[in-house]
Amino acid sequence: MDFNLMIEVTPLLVKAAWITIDISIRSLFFGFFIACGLVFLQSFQFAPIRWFARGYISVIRGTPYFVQLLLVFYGGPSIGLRLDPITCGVVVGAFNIAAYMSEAIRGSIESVDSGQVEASRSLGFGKVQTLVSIILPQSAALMIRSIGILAIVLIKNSSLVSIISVVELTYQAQRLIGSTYKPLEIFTLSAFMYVIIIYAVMGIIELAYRRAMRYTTL
Amino acid sequence: MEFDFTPVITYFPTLLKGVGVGSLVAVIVAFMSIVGGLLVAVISIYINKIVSWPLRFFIWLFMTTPLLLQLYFLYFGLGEWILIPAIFVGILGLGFHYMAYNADIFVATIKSVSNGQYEASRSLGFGHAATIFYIIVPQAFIRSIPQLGNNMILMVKDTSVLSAIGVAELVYASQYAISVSFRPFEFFIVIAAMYYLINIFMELGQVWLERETAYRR
Amino acid sequence: MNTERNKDEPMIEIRDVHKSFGDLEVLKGINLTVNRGKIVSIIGPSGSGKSTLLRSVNHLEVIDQGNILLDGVQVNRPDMKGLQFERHINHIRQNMGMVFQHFNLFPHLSTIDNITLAPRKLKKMPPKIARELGMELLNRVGLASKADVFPNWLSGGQKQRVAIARALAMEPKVMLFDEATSALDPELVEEVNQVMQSLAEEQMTMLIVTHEMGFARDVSDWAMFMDGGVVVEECAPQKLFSNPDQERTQNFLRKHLNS
Amino acid sequence: MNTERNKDEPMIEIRDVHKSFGDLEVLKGINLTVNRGKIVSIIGPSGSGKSTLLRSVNHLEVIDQGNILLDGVQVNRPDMKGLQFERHINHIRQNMGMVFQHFNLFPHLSTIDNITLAPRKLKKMPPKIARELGMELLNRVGLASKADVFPNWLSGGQKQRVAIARALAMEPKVMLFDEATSALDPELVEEVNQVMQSLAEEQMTMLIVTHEMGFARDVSDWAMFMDGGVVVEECAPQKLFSNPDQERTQNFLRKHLNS
Amino acid sequence: MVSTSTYARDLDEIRGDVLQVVNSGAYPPFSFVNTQGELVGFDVDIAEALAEKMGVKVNVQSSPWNGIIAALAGGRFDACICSMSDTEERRKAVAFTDSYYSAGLAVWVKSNTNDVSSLADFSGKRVGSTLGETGNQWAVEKADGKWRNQTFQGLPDMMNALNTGRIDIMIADDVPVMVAIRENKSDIKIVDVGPLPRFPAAISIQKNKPQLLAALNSALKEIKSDGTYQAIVDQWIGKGANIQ
Ligand SMILES: Nc1ncnc2c1ncn2[C@@H]1O[C@H](COP(=O)(O)OP(=O)(O)OP(=O)(O)O)[C@@H](O)[C@H]1O
Ligand SMILES: Nc1ncnc2c1ncn2[C@@H]1O[C@H](COP(=O)(O)OP(=O)(O)OP(=O)(O)O)[C@@H](O)[C@H]1O
Ligand SMILES: [Mg+2]
Ligand SMILES: [Mg+2]
Repeated sequence: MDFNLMIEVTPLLVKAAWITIDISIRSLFFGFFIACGLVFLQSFQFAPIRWFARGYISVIRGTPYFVQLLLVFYGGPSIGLRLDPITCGVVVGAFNIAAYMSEAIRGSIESVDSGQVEASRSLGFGKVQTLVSIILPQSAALMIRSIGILAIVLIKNSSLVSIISVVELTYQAQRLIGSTYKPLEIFTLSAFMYVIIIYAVMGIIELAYRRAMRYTTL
Repeated sequence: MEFDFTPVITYFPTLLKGVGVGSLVAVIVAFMSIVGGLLVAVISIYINKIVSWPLRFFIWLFMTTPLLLQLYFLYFGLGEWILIPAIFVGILGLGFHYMAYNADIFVATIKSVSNGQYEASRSLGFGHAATIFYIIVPQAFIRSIPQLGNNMILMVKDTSVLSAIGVAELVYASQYAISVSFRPFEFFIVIAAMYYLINIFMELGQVWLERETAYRR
Repeated sequence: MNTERNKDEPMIEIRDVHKSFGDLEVLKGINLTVNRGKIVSIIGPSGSGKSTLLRSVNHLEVIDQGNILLDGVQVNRPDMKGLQFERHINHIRQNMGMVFQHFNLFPHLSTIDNITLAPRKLKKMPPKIARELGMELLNRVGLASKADVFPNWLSGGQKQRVAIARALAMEPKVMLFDEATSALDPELVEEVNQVMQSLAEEQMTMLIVTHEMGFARDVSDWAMFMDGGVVVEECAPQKLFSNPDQERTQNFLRKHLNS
Repeated sequence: MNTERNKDEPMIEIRDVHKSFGDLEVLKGINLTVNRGKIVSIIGPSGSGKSTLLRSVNHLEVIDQGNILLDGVQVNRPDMKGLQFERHINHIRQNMGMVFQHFNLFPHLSTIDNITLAPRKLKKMPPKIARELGMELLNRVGLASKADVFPNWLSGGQKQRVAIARALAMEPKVMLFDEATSALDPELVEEVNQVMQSLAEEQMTMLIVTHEMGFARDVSDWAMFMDGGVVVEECAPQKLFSNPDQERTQNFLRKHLNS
Repeated sequence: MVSTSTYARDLDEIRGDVLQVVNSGAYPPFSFVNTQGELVGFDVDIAEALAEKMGVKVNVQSSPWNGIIAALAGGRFDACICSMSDTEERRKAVAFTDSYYSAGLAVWVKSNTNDVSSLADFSGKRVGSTLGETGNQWAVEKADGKWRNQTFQGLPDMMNALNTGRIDIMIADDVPVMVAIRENKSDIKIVDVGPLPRFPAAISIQKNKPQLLAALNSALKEIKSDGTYQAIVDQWIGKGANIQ
């Protein structure tokens, strides 16, 4: 192992890692709200709105992320949507992960016993209040787990944003390997950074999960 | 930009072969990651923490690092000692990767099965293991279907990462064709359509499973 | 006098209600009127549709045909849609307490929170006052000591009593009990009986599904026997439990009539 | 004669059993012996520890002190560990059917599968024969038409009957009923009573927790009244329900004694 | 379908702005990042020299190979100065300038390998090439079932595979490999298996940008004639090397 090289390139990789974190956090943040919107749309009685949400989820989950990136980045300008690469990464990332997240949220909500909903509704609670006071506390554990996985997926998938020339962690590592011919050193270093980022995320998930499990007395 | 789909037609058989390879990998990985994920979840919940610790560390490793790096380490890193063919490296890497994700889901859903179910089964004389197998796991599985669907749909598209180690799946096939023809968007659109087709089948499967299990909750 | 007149006002009206699950017709045209401040018992064999009828009154099952009225207001409103119906049904349900056959307590909330959640959120009752109300109700059902315990730690009878207290906390006009006393011992049944009588005096209307014939006879002003989704017989409980008209009723109550 | 002798063999022995949940001592030294082929009822107020006692017999609650014996074999074995205890307790439990207060049917299995799962997997009964057995049991509880329906579609009484059939399917030596008839109407209670009598004639031993005093009186050979975790009184049901010794029992049964 | 050419411009528009140039950034000595994180190399210097002659400002960026083709087709960049081989097929999709150097394929094996001296010796061997490059196309077309092709995402991967024995033969452009061997003292040697195709490396731009094409071509002529070009060659490829 060439430790001098590793020390030399660390600042470069840290900078790239920051871009990875930045894109991921922003995508996750916006993606969560879009996902909630999608879940909400699916509860509409007016069928075409439901179909729209289902169709969106189907198409977004069905097509590769990098194709979505390329189409928005290169197709966007022709409809007046000229995004810089990082913004494009955030936007596409958010709209992409939202489709998966809405399914995760829906699944968690459906895992709650229907008797609980009935009991709440029979007290006169509306749908929203039932969701907030009864369903969410009981489905939080599963929801946190499944959204947590998606957060991790999002961080890992942010490497695909390099295709629109964003220099994030993976692409920076590949470029440095291209010039130094030291794959082991550089991959180890970048793997280490991913471990730190994702481990931190896993820690947050675990804390949130433990909190949520307090409610799930079986 | 004008579109010219003639190169796509020329390379269509190669693309189809790519779909075939990708689907084969996906099917094996789906099986491996679901069964393995269940095993891991069950072991880490029910078995002594010390026994399951190495396993959890292994899962943790696959959870925290990108698939691409895992494949590189398995393919080139292990290359110093053993040469595993690329496609097996791909199946192993993807399999363990999604095993970790699925295990995480199963942990949550297994814990959400009420204790009364466990007791009812034990009181019939079923052992701990048999109870988990016949009673807990099926109920947990039913609750996991939407999240599993998510994971498996992600997984199908992640088969494209295998192109990095030279497995000739769909994206690999198209990369070659693109570098010859310089018609990227035409190919990307066709790739997207092909993945979407696969996805439709998977979604239909999920909808069917959800409907079949709706009254078993 | 005024109260007397009030007592004859219909509070719950069930008119020709039909309900099927797939091919299985569970309710085949049920009619029943419950007047304000009255206690009406529904008895009948297992699977005869009692729970389904009660759930229909609360609109937890959407009926296929017929009408249900609460205090003159139609509960099922196929003409209403979306938010409008949502507001309508929430309002209706706030006036209707329900105790479920399987209790359906909220496992993530302590006993007192199970009871006070609705008043706090729906009536904006301050937490302190809500807690006082909750403790009062818990006292009434003899569970003051279990206020901060979670439902999973409760015995069957304790759960049932919490479910009753939860439904009462909203001070509804109408209470629907599905097996209100199935998990209760004779002493508690007696107590619940007294609670019901005092509620009836306060003009609360009650519709009760029960398997305990003695309880049905003692507590109620009117009794209905249903079987196979139809009303076989309805009359004053004294008559139903001593001298029913229909042979089916006689058979069902044979054991009870003999004792 | 041989049978007579057998009848005096103790089948379940509960000796000085103690059990606490945290600070709450729920069982404070319970003693009870149930002989082979006998039906013993446990009655008592809500929260007195009846379910806990029954669950302790099945080792679903681990007792803190005392011993429980099934057919001379000790159930709780603090000396055994891991797999050894696992084998031991599975064997014990196969000889002990239990009907839970909340039924705990398996929601992912149809009615018939709920019943036949244990015989198929534990006794390696061929599916066909298991199904025949299951249908026979379902017939016995009047639910043959619901064989392929899932538990969520059953009414309360139907669930309870399936739970009984499920416990019977393993042909245990002993049955533990926690509120065996709480969701059943008088006709079905009568039927269950008959089923129990016929089982007792086949030498099955039964321990029943119930709130229905009439049922307890009619069905059982022996009755025990417990309150606050202790046995207040135990004797023949005729005596307990007509002329109990203890004042506590008299109070509890007042209503019943008066009628 | 949308037209995406709105972004790439012809020369008159670039004049008032910046010439956007792209390369792969992982192809030393032509384009790579040094350990300070700067994008440097032969292609970068050529781009800067050309811009100077054309009198425009320039911005050189990098993008992964599969992104480059999309970027060019999608018009996010004005020119790709990325050691791209000029082939007949590609000309259908993009326009190429005159060649700015000539890349030749070469065959490489481990130093202790002695049984490869002609194309016939390839039979039954595992042959590596870089996915999407001309070497890969050549190997795929020539193989015809006689040998097994294996592909890699980049030269480092492929050299690693040759070193660890995953492949027996490697086909790649000669200059980058020679530089890599020199820098890393790898245990690899070149073998002569007869004439292999050479491809002119050219700058690719979008079609229908005649002014830009003409300007690039004349700037290219200028730097070749005034010695700027040879200075860049001397710096990156080797003193006095001739790669035309
Ligand atoms: N969701 C459902 N889907 C299909 N069938 C159902 C459903 N719910 C109830 N049923 C059936 O409808 C019939 C009536 O059920 P209901 O719960 O109203 O009976 P019940 O009179 O309350 O009986 P019990 O006294 O046993 O509680 C039963 O045969 C039951 O199997
Ligand atoms: N897991 C537990 N944790 C703490 N307390 C418990 C737990 N289970 C039961 N208890 C308490 O133990 C006492 C006895 O409960 P048990 O279920 O044995 O009563 P029971 O006699 O069966 O009453 P019921 O007739 O109402 O079913 C109750 O006060 C109950 O709150
Ligand atoms: Mg019912
Ligand atoms: Mg109990």
